[in-house]
Amino acid sequence: MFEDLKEKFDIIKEDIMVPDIKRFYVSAKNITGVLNFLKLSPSYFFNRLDCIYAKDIKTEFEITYILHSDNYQNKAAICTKLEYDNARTESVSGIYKNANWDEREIYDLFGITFINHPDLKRILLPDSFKGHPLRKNYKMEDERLRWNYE
Amino acid sequence: MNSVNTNIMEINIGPQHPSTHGVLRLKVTLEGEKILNIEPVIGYLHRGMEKMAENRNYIQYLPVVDRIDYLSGFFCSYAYVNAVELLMNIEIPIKAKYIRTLTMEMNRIMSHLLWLGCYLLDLGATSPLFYAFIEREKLMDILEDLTGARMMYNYYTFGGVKKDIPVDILKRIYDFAKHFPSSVKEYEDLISDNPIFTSRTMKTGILAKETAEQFSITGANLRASGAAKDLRKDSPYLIYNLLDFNIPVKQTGDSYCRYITRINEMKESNKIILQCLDRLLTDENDNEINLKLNPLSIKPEGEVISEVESSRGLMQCIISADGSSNPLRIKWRTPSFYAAQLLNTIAKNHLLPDLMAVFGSLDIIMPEVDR
Amino acid sequence: MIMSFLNPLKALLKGLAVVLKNALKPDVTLEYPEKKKPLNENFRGRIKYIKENCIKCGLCKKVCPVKTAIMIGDDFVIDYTKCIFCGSCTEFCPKNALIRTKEYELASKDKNNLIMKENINYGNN
Amino acid sequence: MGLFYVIYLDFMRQINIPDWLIIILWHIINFCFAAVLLIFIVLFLVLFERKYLAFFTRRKGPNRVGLNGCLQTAADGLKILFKENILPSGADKFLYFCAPLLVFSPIMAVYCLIPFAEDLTAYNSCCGVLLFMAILSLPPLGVLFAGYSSGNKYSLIGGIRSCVQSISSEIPVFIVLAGIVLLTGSMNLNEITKAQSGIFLNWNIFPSILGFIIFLICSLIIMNRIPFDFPEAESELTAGYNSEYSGMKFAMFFLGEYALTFIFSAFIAVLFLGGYNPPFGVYAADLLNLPLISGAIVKNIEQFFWLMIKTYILILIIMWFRAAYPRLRQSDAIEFCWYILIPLSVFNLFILCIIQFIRGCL
Repeated sequence: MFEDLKEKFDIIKEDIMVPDIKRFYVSAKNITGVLNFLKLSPSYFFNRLDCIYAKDIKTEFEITYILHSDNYQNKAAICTKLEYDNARTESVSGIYKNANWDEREIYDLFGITFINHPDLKRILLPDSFKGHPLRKNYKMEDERLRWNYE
Repeated sequence: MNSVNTNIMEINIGPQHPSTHGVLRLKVTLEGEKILNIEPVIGYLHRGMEKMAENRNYIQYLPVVDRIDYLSGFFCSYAYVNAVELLMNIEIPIKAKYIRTLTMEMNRIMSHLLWLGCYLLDLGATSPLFYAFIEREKLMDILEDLTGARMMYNYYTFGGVKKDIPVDILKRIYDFAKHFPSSVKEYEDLISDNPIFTSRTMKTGILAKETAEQFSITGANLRASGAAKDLRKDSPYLIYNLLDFNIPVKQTGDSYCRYITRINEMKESNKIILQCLDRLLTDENDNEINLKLNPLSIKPEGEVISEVESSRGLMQCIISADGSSNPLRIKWRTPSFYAAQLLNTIAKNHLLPDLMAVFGSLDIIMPEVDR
Repeated sequence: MIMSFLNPLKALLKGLAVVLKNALKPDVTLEYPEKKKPLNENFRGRIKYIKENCIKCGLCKKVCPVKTAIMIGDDFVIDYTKCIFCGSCTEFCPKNALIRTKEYELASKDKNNLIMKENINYGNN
Repeated sequence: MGLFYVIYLDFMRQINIPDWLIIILWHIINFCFAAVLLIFIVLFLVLFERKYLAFFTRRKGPNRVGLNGCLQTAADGLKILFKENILPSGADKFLYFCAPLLVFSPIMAVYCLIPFAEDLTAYNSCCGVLLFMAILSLPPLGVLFAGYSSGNKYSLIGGIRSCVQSISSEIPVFIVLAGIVLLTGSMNLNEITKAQSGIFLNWNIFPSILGFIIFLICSLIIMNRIPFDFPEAESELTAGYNSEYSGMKFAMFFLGEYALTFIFSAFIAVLFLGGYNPPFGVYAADLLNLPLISGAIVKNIEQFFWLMIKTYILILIIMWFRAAYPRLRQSDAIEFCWYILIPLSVFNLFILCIIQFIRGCL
């Protein structure tokens, strides 16, 4: 099914998310191209971006885009890896409008910058908040809030 | 002296405001009473649900999950429990599936009833709130006797449900389900044709199908725009493929359609409840409800997407596990988060009173937006 | 033309009738402090600790979602200011040392009343 | 003026009080009577509405203070007295203090115009109808001042809404009133009532049923009640024009609103439902053949009773609307006033002209 995607773009890795969702790893510079292709290409029609989530795997960040196609009733996941320091990638809010807040959330909680994002600022946390709490190396400043009883 | 633009007024609605359903803040730009721009500001109810998961093992996180959407906690609970079950590759007993379906549909009715009452309260009518809450109270009492709590159920567990449903509770649910359509009829009599209600809701907040798809809107909001998309039909989970129910769809996508869709959805949920009760009441020998897993032995590995059609739309729980006792990362995809984003698009160029009518009709609930 | 005028009128009158019909039904108010709803045994209220049954296995602490609510050292402590009454500890307790009670009126003027503390250091034994 | 006045005059002259003082005292006594009565009626109405709405929504309503909650509003009033008076920093002080008075005092004033009974009219003006409406056009101004002066945007919107709707609702009211004046041939409220004496078929509601409905709708707008309570629509404007008010100043708005509900209902009862006339034109006092003075007193009490009954029936209907209906959009309501109610009221006036013409011919 995903043959022409593999032809057109450089797929670094491919694996399967439970239950049976194909996940493709692409390089960060390709991400808008891949999503645009998957959205518009008649053999996929991934018309909905379910969500974007980031993941901190100690050495680098992983951003996963979960796409859904109403036409073919299937899902796909596109994953891209970003380096830990100065993580930045292209915004996809021009392709899927709901990515706007998703990317703001990732910026807020992980500190990943999205280039060309219309309104990149903190969303869940207050503007005065320091740090990005979902990073694994994040330490609470307030002693009382830390889970330190063990 | 600087010239001040006296036509345009910026007004803050919320975070403490009677009709923002919790703590949403809207920065609204008005010209007269016409809305030029809305900027939703969220995060006042952020509890760090995703961060909490990293500090807890799987069984510790389970009671917390109900709090993501406290009006319909079973959906969150199911999404999480199902995600772990998928990772561990276990199949739950058939009776547990029925019980989960039953309780989730009860929860959907409860959530819609609360929405109905609060929406009409937003529009200024007081009585429907109480009528809806009277019915909701019956369901809450039933669920309290079943699970031990009124909203934070903590009833599902990995591999099934925690307790069997006693027959007397099934009978109470049956009584409720038999009586419920007449209550819905009453709400419809009171509200549906009322010219004041229709003039407030019809032709306001029109959400086109294309816009809904672009903004990843799901659930009743999408179905009111003419797309018959429901996860329960599209890729049935639990026992939904064995049940007979319809997906209510409306074409126009205005606030009124969303209201009608939700009313009809309650009727369909009621039908599902009756079907589940049929099976649960007839088959009394089947007592296996739980696989009895050791709670501390749950150490799955892999990455999973678990989906559920919650009362507000598509809810996803994405767990990325690394084989330790704590999950590496849990992502909650909550439908209200995307519906809140929609507000500026569909409520623009309306009048200030319409903002509340449109906002209420989207059924946004803040704990779900902020997590 | 006339129907478009009469139908809304009919709906308005129907609304009045529905409200009136409901007014004739009995009240549903439960006058709380005087009358209370009967609770069944599943209810998750204040947790009762039975010292004799406890084997100090620490499972309750391991399943508690609010990590600081249950502490086991010399004393067995349940901090009700933090407890979310999820019922996990009573559920997983292997010897029934923790039991659910139906007590839910926990409001107190003294915070110490909300911290249950029991010495479990058996000393010589 | 009436029997009471004659008795009063006799009594005062016997204790040698100069004539000018007697007249001033008479008005002061009347006003005090009206004010005290009004406060009690309003306090009762607040409780009554809460109980009544509770009845519709299957609740019990306030039932803790006093026997079955009967002292609830007294307790609330006491609480309001002890509340801190807050002056918002951005407020226009003078207007901020004036506004509650401007809302409350006209409502008190029009109270004197209502003929509660034949001899129980504080001020029997020859153009009572006109005076009533003229004085009642002041409270929207007070609401506008309140909205403007509190320095709060919600209040401002509420104030402006109140102003806008008062303009659009008063025009149909005046056209309907013209019809009533045409029917009864007088602007004196007492005369209007007397013109409707006899059995209930003589009431103005029968020739002018359309006018009655228009008047009821417009009075809902003037009273700021659901489905037309735009100036303080709490789901949009939190509390509208009175969001920044507290303590007694808030109480004035609050009581003023209920007082207005009561007075306007009484006004409608006078105009359309025969005022203090009993529905079958028979007084118990006449039937019992009581002597002159006690007979007059009993008759007055009876008339007061009948007016109260009619007023409360109207209030019950108005509150019933509140239980059943949501709030309209203001622009719709104003359109409704201009496009439907004003043409209808002119039509109503036309019908009344014909009726009056036919009556003249007979």
